[in-house]
Amino acid sequence: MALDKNQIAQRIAQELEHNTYVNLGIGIPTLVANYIPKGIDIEFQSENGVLGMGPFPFEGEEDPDLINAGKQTITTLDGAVLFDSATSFAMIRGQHVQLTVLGAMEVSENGDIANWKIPGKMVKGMGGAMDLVASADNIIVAMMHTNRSGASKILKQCTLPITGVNCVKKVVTNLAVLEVAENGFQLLERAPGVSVEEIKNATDADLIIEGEVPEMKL
Amino acid sequence: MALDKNQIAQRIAQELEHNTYVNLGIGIPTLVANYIPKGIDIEFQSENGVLGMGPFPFEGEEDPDLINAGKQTITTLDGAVLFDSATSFAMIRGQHVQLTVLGAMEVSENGDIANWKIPGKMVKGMGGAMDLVASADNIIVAMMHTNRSGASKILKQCTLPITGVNCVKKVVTNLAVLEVAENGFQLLERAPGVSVEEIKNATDADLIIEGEVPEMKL
Amino acid sequence: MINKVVSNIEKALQGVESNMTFMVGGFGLSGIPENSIAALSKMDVFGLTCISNNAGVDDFGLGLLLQRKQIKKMISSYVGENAEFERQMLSGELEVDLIPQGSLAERSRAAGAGIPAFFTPAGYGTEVAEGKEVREYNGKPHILESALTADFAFVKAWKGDTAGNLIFKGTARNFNPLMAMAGKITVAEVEELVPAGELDPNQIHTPGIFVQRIFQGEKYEKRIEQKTTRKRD
Amino acid sequence: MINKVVSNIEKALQGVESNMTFMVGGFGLSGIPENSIAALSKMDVFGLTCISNNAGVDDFGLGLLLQRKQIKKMISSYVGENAEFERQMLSGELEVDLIPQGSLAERSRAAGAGIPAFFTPAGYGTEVAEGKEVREYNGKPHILESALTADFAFVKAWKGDTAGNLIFKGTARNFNPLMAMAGKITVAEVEELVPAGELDPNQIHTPGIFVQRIFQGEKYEKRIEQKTTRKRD
Repeated sequence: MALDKNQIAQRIAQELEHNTYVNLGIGIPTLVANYIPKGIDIEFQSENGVLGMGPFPFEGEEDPDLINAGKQTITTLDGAVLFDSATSFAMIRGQHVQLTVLGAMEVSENGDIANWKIPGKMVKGMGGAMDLVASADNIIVAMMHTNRSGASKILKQCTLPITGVNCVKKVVTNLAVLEVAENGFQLLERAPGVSVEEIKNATDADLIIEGEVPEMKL
Repeated sequence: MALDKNQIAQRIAQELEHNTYVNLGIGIPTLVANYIPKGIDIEFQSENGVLGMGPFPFEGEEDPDLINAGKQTITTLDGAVLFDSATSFAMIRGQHVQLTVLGAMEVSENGDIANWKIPGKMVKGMGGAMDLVASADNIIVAMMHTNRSGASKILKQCTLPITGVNCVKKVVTNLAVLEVAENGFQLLERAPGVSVEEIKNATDADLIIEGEVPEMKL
Repeated sequence: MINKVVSNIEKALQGVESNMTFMVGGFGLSGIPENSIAALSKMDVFGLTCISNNAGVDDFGLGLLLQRKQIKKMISSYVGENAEFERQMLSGELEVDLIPQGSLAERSRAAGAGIPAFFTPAGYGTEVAEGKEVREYNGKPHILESALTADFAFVKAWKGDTAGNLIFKGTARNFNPLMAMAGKITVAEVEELVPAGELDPNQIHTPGIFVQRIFQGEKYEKRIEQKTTRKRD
Repeated sequence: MINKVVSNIEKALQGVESNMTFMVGGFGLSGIPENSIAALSKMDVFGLTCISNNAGVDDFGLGLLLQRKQIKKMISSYVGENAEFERQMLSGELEVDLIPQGSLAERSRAAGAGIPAFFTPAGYGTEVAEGKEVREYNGKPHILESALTADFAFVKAWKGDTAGNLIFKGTARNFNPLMAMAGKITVAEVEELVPAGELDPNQIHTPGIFVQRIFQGEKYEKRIEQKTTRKRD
């Protein structure tokens, strides 16, 4: 069965490495914080100026001066730091933040990502996404495999204005885990109960498939 | 009679404008702080990371963590701020510091200054001088008119490696106040009792002299 | 000490004119200069260019200036919370220049720091890079971005002193210290204004040299855009 | 929380090798990493390139490494207090690259901030500009300067916590926060090491993300170079 959003986050959490700094985008990526594996120390950075983000505050304890980049009220953990936007992007651009997890509208087989604009329809802006994808060593995309009208978001080439080139390393969707390999998308894992055939059918780009494709373990 | 170093500083202090930030170099410029005219509010910046410098500390109250760019122990005044070297030079390069007073080995008639190196003999380094002279709107040089061997430091062209080009606006020496005008040095004032002829004789560059040259008032 | 205090908002906004470029601090509605924005929204200044990470919401923040069509052009990174904004943009009434958030921050700082241009990897290969110089460093293409200046910068701090020194709180800091550096005239409003000497000189975020005018704001609403909480166990 | 504490100076210096490039914080002798320098001066590492605003004095600071001829090249802005330095430089034993102080600071910050190059007016028309690209901005020539990186950065703070967050005191801050950003491995020594959570998150100068190792230093001498005082009235 295809994963739900929480399960996508849960699978991505398995990619977290000990003692690393991670930036989580809005939407599914935010959920990753709920599934940090035991024994793995992570600090979450939010590009509006906080490192060491904690869970949401208890009702009544929200502080308008303490939000994340999604404008949600947050808390901080011991060891947290607050800083200005230039310092925040110094951390990002300077590759001190090792992993960025973000959503996308499209990902192409050379690792391009589009997630900021639908010409003539939706122009919310790139926010920090362009800096993030141009910088971090490791970029993982969390998204549904297809859009609302059922079209594949995994493409040979992006059709929407792109956010960054050659940057995505891995994509985790409700159907599969894909790696952006040198020659295109390599199918690494299937969602439990989802067949390779089903994934192929839902995917516009060609898939590189080597041997048995294992099911994800959640 | 030619001015002494304190009198040079005293004359330069007359150039200070109300509500401005000023960087004083090592040597004579440091003495300017002793002669701030009444009613003129000035804050002194030192490029090692302090704004709002006060006088030297009382004996026994020196703090090794509080020095100026000349490595002298200092104090701070109410409203002072401490900051890192990048912020310090942001203030300087960004022209937030309006006036820089510094010493020189040579000044040329197009406003070039040399004060950091004597090839093969003395190489102390430019410190912050190159940033300072390339940045501030107003640069005043405080120095003796001639060097130890009696040679003019006011030249048609610098002979030593320069610190900056076209930057000096005014020079105050023990003999005269000179402005770097479009066509060369204009003699603005004479030291009390020093004749125009004496200044001409001590000066390598041509002097522009318009009408009577008044004596400095100290 | 150089005193930066102005006695009221009128004096703080003196010199503001139509067709000027303003920088406005804040991220979303957090850390925005509420008093300055409210006052500007009541002045007859139009044709403004506003540089701000976001554009407020319909009835708060820069949304107030958008409602009165005072803004000709927005330079922002993310503008997704404002229906009136979207309407004006799609109809062509409002010019919009969207730029990466990190470049917005760094370009503001650069202006204040006397750095006219710098290379960044952000935006390479995208619309943002169109017409910009590309150069490879460390095997990676970078684009040349230039400093962003403004006639006025409006910023908001938690505490400030009479010398113009500012301290921010939490994530309300965001773009405020950078825009403070970049403004030709920087107007700071603070929740609490104290005499010079009361703030620890080691703990000041924005040195007063970057601030031309300071005043104590009032009636801070500090609206929360996304109230998210968790349940107590 | 990511714990950055190392239990002793040996672990702090693990991986240090001959021919590496080090950044060393401090201005004059103020804010120098005394413990790290002392330990390095006892190790058999040679052929070092040291990036530091100054070069210490004969028997303290980087002067200790110069005495043992561990340094092959110095990148500094001002080196006027060290007779042994001058001797080695004039004899050609020591390579010296002198750069403007503001460029040294900004180039360090740039490295840490992922900015590979930027334009600055400092040094235009001088030796410093030789071979560098010149471009005019706002009617003024600027030169292109590049980021400065180092294998190790050694910095010294007043207080630090186990997450690597640092707070500096007075003008001992200087280059330390910038070099902390630039080092591939940044080793911070602090006068007082406290548990994470004890420092106010609003008041941290260097976020722990820039620091790889932290330890509490000992026996700080904090030598004063120019003791200047005034008389009591």
